[in-house]
Amino acid sequence: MSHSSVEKKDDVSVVLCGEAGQGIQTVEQILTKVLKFSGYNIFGTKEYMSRVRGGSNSTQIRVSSRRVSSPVDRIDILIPFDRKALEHVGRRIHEDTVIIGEMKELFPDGDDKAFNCIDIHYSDIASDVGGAIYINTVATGVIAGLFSVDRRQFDDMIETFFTGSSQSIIDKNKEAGGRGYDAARTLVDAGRIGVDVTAHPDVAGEILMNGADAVGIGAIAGGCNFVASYPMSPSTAVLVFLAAHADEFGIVVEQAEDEIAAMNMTLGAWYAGARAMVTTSGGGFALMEEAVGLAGMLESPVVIHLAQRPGPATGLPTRTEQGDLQLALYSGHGEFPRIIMAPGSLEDAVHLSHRAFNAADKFQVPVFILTDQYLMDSYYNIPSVGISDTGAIHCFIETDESYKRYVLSENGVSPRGIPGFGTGLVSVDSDEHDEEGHITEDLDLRVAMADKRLAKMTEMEKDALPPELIGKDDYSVLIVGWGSTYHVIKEALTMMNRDDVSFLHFKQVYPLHPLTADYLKKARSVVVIEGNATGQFANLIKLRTGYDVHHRILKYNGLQYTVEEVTDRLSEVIE
Amino acid sequence: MSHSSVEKKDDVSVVLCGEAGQGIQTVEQILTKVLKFSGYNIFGTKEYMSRVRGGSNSTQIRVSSRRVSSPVDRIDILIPFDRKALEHVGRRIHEDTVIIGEMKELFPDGDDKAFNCIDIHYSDIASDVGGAIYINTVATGVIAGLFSVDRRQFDDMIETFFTGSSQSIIDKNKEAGGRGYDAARTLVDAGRIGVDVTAHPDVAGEILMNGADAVGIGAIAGGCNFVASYPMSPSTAVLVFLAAHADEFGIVVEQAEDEIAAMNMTLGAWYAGARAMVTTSGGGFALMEEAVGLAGMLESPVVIHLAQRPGPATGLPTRTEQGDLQLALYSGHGEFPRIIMAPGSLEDAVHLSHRAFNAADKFQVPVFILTDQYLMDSYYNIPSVGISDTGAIHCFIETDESYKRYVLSENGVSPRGIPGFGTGLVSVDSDEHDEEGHITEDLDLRVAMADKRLAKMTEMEKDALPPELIGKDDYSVLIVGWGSTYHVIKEALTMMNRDDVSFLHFKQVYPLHPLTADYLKKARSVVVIEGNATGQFANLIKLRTGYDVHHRILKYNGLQYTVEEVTDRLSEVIE
Amino acid sequence: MKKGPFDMGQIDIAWCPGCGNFGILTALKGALTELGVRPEKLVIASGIGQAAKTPHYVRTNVFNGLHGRAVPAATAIKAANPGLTVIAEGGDGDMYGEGGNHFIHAIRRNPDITVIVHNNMVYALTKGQASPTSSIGFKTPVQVRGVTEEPFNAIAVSVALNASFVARAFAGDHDQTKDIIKKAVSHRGFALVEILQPCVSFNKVNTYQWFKENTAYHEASYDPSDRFAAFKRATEAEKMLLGIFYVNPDKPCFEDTLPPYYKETTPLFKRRIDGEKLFGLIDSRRRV
Amino acid sequence: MKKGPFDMGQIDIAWCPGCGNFGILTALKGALTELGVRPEKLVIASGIGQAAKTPHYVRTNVFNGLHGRAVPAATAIKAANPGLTVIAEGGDGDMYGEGGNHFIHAIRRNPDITVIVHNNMVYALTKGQASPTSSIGFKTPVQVRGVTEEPFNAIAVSVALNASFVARAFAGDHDQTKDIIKKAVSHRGFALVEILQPCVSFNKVNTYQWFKENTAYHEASYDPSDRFAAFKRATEAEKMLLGIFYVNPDKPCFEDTLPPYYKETTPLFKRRIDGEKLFGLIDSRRRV
Ligand SMILES: Cc1ncc(C[n+]2csc(CCOP(=O)(O)OP(=O)(O)O)c2C)c(N)n1
Ligand SMILES: Cc1ncc(C[n+]2csc(CCOP(=O)(O)OP(=O)(O)O)c2C)c(N)n1
Ligand code: SF4
Ligand code: SF4
Ligand SMILES: [Mg+2]
Ligand SMILES: [Mg+2]
Repeated sequence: MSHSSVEKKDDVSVVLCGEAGQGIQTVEQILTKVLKFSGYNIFGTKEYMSRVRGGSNSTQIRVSSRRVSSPVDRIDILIPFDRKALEHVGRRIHEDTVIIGEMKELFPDGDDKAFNCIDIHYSDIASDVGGAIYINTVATGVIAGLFSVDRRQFDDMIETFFTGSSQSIIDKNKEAGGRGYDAARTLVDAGRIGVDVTAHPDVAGEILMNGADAVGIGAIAGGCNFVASYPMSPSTAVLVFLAAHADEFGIVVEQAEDEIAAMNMTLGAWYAGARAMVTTSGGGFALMEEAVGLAGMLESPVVIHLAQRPGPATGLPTRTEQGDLQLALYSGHGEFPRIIMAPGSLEDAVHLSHRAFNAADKFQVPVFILTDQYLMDSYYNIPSVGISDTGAIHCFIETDESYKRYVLSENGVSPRGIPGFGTGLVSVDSDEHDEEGHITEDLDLRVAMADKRLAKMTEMEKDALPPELIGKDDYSVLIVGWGSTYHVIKEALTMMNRDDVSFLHFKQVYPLHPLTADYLKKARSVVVIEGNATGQFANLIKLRTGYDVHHRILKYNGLQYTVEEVTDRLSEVIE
Repeated sequence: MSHSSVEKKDDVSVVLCGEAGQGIQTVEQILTKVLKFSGYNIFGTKEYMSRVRGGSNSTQIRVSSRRVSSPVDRIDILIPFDRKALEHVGRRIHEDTVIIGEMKELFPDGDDKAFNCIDIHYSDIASDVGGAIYINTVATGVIAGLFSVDRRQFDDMIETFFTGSSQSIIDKNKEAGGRGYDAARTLVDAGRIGVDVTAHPDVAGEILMNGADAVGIGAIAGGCNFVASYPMSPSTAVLVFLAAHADEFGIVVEQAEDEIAAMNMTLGAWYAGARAMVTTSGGGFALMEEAVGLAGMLESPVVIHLAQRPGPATGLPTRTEQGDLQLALYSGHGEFPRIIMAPGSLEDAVHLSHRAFNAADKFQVPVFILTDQYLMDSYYNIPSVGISDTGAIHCFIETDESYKRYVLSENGVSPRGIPGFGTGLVSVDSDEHDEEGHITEDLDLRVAMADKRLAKMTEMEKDALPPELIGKDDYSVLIVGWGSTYHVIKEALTMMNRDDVSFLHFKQVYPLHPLTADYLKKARSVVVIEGNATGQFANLIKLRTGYDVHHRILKYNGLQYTVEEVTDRLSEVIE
Repeated sequence: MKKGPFDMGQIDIAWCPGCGNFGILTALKGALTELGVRPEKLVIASGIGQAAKTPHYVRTNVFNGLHGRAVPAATAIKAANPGLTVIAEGGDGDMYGEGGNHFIHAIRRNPDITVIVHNNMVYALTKGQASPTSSIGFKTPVQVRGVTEEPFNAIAVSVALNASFVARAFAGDHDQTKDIIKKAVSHRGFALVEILQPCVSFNKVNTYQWFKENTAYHEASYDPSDRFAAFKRATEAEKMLLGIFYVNPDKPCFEDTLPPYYKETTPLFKRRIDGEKLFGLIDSRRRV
Repeated sequence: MKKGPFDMGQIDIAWCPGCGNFGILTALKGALTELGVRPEKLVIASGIGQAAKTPHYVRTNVFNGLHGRAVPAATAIKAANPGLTVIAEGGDGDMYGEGGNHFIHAIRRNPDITVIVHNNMVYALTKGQASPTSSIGFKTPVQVRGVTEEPFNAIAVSVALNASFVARAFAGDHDQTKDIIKKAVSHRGFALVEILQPCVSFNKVNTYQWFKENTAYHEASYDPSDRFAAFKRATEAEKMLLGIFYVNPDKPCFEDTLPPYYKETTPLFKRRIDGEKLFGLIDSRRRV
């Protein structure tokens, strides 16, 4: 093929693919920022292997005239850093995909005929500048040039990004970027390639962040001042975020010796008046389960950020899945209430993380924020995070001498005292206990305490966030989703353009909002879409509402759904 | 009251109650054995506090002409070791209860009018013999005398029991027992008390054991030669049983530093060719969950004896509950199959523990034996354990050089090799892996492997033990129970004597037998009885069969149901 | 006897008559009283076991958590409110078995807490299995042929980890135990007090008598700043030595390394988040 | 190069070019080859981390389990089949952080396994957080102001626990590392080999050069049977010392204490249960 120009598109999917260690992340970070700053709507997401060097990873950046917040299969422009890349994303290359690569590297045998290629001598340029390590900056420049990013802004961005490096490295990166930029401009000017994305001045000032940032910001807004965790992908990003802002916000950030310590620290911290959380994943969370039961018994608030990845066991450590819903739902031995939130968007992630702290404190229960690798690692621009004041609600009281931690109460919640605040004493106990928090073997009291703990469910249900209905009220087909599939299903719905199909998205998956059953019953057909192999949310719906959904669309290969995939698979089950 | 004789009963409920450390357990152990050996059917169960001394504990021994295997509320004869006992079992004392106690100890103010009492000066006799520590043996003698146990046999029993103590201690115990025995005979001869229990010569030679013994025997029959655990009530009894027989059967019995080590050892042991189990409870099991996920990923067989006790957290460590069904069902992160058995009787406990090893090896999945404190600690006589040969089925193969651990197969099971057996190499991996057991990031292979693991469910369902129907086939009311409530519901059913009511008992709770739904649909009304606060098995039924049961009878005060309680509560829900 | 500030009044104590725990309880309450610690400003965190029941018998704030997990809880309590005096208490199984990983890492972390380990060389609450400190040959229903592993030497390990305060006491000696606890609580940093404690029900080997015969105090001239001497005494001495083995006052305290306390000492519960800063942070994401 | 018995052929190794792990892999395969260990009779168990990937690159039996849990798995593998040579391998985070409790208790238990710890003083696979052995001041995205805790001194702790074989090696020195591994594998009992390993991607402080400058071997005359000298060298030496610190051949091996092996050595997989004995046991419950 030789028609190497690109249809003038206003929503361009750029994919960069190469080995770990080749600097794709740098490209992503610089480009998403500078493109957004140029007024383009952007969306960036990545998939990568569990290794530091080698292998084959890819990043998708969508650059668009309208808001975009979900991955597509389609590749409009591919920048392959090595030959393996062509294989790695091979299935997604179609005849309109323009490959902007180094031909001698990609096709040493000249077998480029099947592709629509533009040759750029990345490595020659890079070695001219100072060596192979500049290849990624050259590529960054190519994309920047292609989208006519302001040259000065681009330079500044590189300068900012490499702050801390020597001036010579900064200069070389600027040069490399500039050379790539110029190469792209030449191509554009020659009409060999062109894009038609409209910049909006407002977008330039929008917020750009990923899910990890959003959870971290929400947590801080919720008053989080203590986080204890043990590193585990993909949850570590939140720990890193909070560590970066610990000085500013006065946060205790402790990397514990293991997850068990982390969770028990978190409970100790709440007891003593902190607002504490853990951030963890799969097997790390499994180790915390005994302490989740402890939270249940102590009636301790606690916020658990559980970033899902495919299991069982180590599974695919850097991939995504929605496979830990049941794990969260039934974690901990014994019976006690809990709340599970599952953000669908960055705004949700901020809002729900914030809300998690208040709900935990209000109901004195574990509150989960269930995210996943996809959400953690995806960036896009949003106009605002949607919280206008911090509103961290502190529910503890100042005690007096008559204070009893577990006073039996109608709604199950007893006022929570803090040791050292007031003249009372605060005793909490992992054994079954009396109102004062001391061990009891009074079996009637046991029943009263068990009932008290479970009684909270009533108000927790009333307080549940309702699902969000996207589309018309008088649907005949209802698509149900939860958590991170929000935007991709929403975009697919728009693409499908059918007014008998609506989408019901759950940001709170437990307890379910009381109206859930009503929504389901109105539909002729209900399709649950989720990212696991057994349909865990469909199961939960069946259990709580008795409603057996008609179709389950499931995916569990470690990647998020794409828009095309949702449309395709939906078209298989709805006429 | 002063009519201190007892109706001549052929099913006598004797209750002993006193502090921990007063030797009630000795009484129980001697009496159950000697009474059984005299040809009486016996059933013994205990409830006790989590302390070594003090408090108030009780043991019930039913002595009966017919088989008895469940607790009753009724107390026919009460032996209180202190005044607290009267309060502790107070609710269960009725006008026909004969209290054989020491009046000056029980009623120092002479307020014994409300009770039907026989005064025996236990402490005087004991101090005569050698001190207060012989009180319990005196009481043992009283009961033995009351039931006309052969005097010689009784003496021998004491001798055997105290083997290892000094001769003087043995002699004093004999004397104490004898004095109690004589006192009882005097009462009987005077017509002040009498029982009418028929002895059966066959019963004398029957097997007497408790649930812990039964699980241990079943495990040995299943070829168990490795157990790693960490002490935790009520599961420790199985560890102790296996330790006692370790030399004889060549079993590795390892008390690990924590539950995490125990479970990981168990997986290592299976890998290297052992047949291994853990025995644990509540919070201890919660700590093992990450490794349950590992078993899921490695496709390692493993047997998990989970003896339930009330949670959350430490809860009531020495009490009973059926609260960990969901915990077992959803334990471990990620999605993979498992089997959960729940013995209802001693025979079940033997049979299912045996079966667990074979099923684990056959399907290469975790197999749970879900018992509880009640079952662990209850004794009764049974004619046989119901296994006629050991039939430990070993499913591993000798490998050759082409061996691959995870060969993809239709039914999900790949031949399991053992390192050092054959010329092949055996690689198992907690990451998603290829057929050889090496880390992979091939996402299609991931799906194939996930499907392979889940495919086992099909044959596991076929292989599921059917529920047992007790009563007629054409029931209109169906009572559903699982695990340790088997005998108590069965006896209640007999008492109720209604031929429209049948009882369906599940010994395997997951996967459910395919006929489950059919059984349920035939009933006009279904009542699930279980020992937890939320109806976990009723939930499971709803989830798996879509069937919403009509009534849930729940109990969660830490005690097993009694026959009367089941009848009463059933009569509230069935007309 | 006059009721002290930490006395509970009439309560049912679940320990066996004669248990060494009573001596520890008395010494602990005595030490706290003499130090002038106020019950509302003290937290005792514990795990599960006979020893771990101790805080229920002290009139103060109690965090009775999970078996083996008192130390992380105590560490966090201190970190959330450094104004509290924090003690973590438990048995040898609790602290060295289930909790072994927290034990070694807490020593490294060096929070200003006192860790009191009731070492009865047995798992008592679960009715007599071997613990990490049981002697070789100790027979139990699980260790039917007797323990074969070398007992966990907590003193030697603490010294190897350069702990900031390491001591051993004997429950049978009220005065010196009280004194050692006082020094440990007053010490700034992680302070280990292992207290040898006879269990009259499940340990018929290491009895009061046995401990009396097999322990001895460091001589008055002993210098606890000498790490090698401490190690030598922990590993080589014929008898189990009692008293303070090692003090290393130079280690930074965990709380001092925490961002909230760089500039102020207010406990976390008194703090409210600064909205302006938060919106500043959010707005930073609008810029390049 | 001739293909050795433990070489895998063409495989994609997921380590960074220049990583110290390559040196360890070569030394390990060399040691095993020279010892004449047969691949089918060897098991390498590991956890999760960069180091823990090692067994995938050795042609042998592999048990790649959970982060931190290689040691209990390895212990059980050896106990189930004492005829196997068993190695547990992992990183500093794996073995001393998540796996810390197993580490200390395995030393007490003394199974005949070799534990190889790749100590790169960082959590590499999770992209560069501090590990228990990171130096004070080491900065990472989580430890933004630098590590404040004293590094975990595995050698000193092992000596304090009276481990049966304790050594340290350096990945940059192939010959001596190979030699130390050979001695460790040949040693009967728990053998620790901590190997200092440069991580070129996440540890820019403890580089090859740094290790070269900051390590030194014990002099030839050093006597590794002296526990106290070993402790002194583990804690006091100016440089991190390399070589065998301590050997204590007198401890009983775990496997030797296990009932199945009192009379015979057959591995468990070859055994079948004795029905007669079982029915005897059941019948014993018929008698008094
Ligand atoms: C996770 C967990 N595992 C096991 C137990 C059971 N358990 C309770 S106390 C105890 C050991 C007690 O020994 P120790 O800590 O020495 O205290 P002691 O009773 O001797 O004072 C154990 C194993 C538990 N409660 N939780
Ligand atoms: C239970 C659990 N917690 C956390 C993780 C995430 N994790 C994987 S490797 C690793 C640390 C690796 O550090 P180290 O053991 O030193 O090995 P290295 O990569 O440095 O060789 C962590 C925390 C995990 N896989 N499992
Ligand atoms: S069992 Fe032992 S430790 Fe527990 S209370 Fe009794 S004597 Fe004390
Ligand atoms: S990240 Fe470090 S330890 Fe991991 S492979 Fe690269 S250099 Fe080696
Ligand atoms: Mg103890
Ligand atoms: Mg490391």
